[in-house]
Amino acid sequence: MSRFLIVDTLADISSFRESLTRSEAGGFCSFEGWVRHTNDGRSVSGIEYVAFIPLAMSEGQAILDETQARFDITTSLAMHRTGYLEVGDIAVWIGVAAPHRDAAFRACRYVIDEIKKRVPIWKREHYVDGCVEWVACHQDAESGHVPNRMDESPETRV
Amino acid sequence: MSRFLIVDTLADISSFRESLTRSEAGGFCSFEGWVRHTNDGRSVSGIEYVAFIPLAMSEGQAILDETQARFDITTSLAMHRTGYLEVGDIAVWIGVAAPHRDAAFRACRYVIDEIKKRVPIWKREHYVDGCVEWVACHQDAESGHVPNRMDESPETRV
Amino acid sequence: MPHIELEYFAQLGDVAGRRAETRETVAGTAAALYDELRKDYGFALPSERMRVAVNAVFRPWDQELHDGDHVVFIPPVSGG
Amino acid sequence: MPHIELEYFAQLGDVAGRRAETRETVAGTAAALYDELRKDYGFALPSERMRVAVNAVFRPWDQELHDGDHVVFIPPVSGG
Repeated sequence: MSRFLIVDTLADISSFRESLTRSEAGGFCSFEGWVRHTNDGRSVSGIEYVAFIPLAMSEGQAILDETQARFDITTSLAMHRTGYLEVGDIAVWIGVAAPHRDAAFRACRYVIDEIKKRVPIWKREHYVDGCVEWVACHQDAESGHVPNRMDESPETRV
Repeated sequence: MSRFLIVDTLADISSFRESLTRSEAGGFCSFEGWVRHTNDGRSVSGIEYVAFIPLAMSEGQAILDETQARFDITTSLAMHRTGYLEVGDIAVWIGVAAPHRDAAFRACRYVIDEIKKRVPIWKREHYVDGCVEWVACHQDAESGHVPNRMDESPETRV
Repeated sequence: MPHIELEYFAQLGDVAGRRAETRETVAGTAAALYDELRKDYGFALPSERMRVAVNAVFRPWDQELHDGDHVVFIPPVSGG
Repeated sequence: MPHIELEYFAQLGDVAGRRAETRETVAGTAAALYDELRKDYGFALPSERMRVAVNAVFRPWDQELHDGDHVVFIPPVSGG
């Protein structure tokens, strides 16, 4: 069963967490990405996430498999939302259970970092002023060059 | 209000998490310490936690205040259980909300590391074979010397 | 000529004005096909900033294309 | 002689055979009081491995003690 889930409705994170409980695990680290109310000083009303679903699922699962091989963890699960999310909604959830806390923290961090680098999901921010923009690349269509901010992805914000 | 809680009954972690939601936070990291079923190969039936409560509360709150000053975070909360816990029960819960994920992860890690170093709480493991032992120091009473394992606290296990 | 199934995500969809198309093309590789699309639609992103997936698997730019292949050009991702 | 309120946690309570006591003592500092207790109860832990709290605040070992002070010697903690 895939442990990387792409979900288009409000996610029940209690059940995700519950599914990771193991009697051999002593530490559990989770990370959530929430929709913030501002980006670069502009008021955000919501964010729309679009995924290339088959590749996002296989790449997400590959990340979790790498994580299992690389860190001394018991189990892990990740969920990414698609669709329109409002401020405060959960865009991404990651949970890692491990015998010891160091592996739990480092593995959880690895999963979110890799998701942001590799999983084909894109977000479009809806601003209170009515503008709608693809986050990482909206400057390109206008200027024809690749801005630094794409490299650093400050807009991904978490 | 204190954001470091000492609780002697099963904790409602959903409400802890809920209390940390902020529209300016984009990342949320939480850590849970769970009672494991083994320690050094011996089967554990449960763990009893005892706290010197007034000092544990003030030291715990001091850790959270330091964390707020040291990292760019929005808010944090921590809970530690006392009393008898069974395998799988949550001994400690920490949640940190921050604008960006790096601070959320690092602050959450700082809080659990400092709790383990400084907060006057002790645990006594109950083994399936009927033995009951204070975790960090049970060798001292027998041998009169301070074993290395007390420095490294491998028994704290997460 | 081979027929290629294309899907467009994020700003590529906006610029192309469509989410998907079936295209007849003589482009023999993913790289050649992307060059063709840049000319047709004016995509700003150079291939160095992109990745390409053929039949939902990441592939190198010199991947040969065959009739019926499903191709997605992947602009920088922004999930999480 | 001053009366000191003592509470014992973890292995100290087991070794002393009690959780608390009120003790008349001539010990003028926390360090002197701990030495006295080690002699009486045989506590194994040297003060270098311990901390001391007076009236529920961490204090240095040379902290002077006064009548009615509440003193807790803190063995290595194991919470979390």
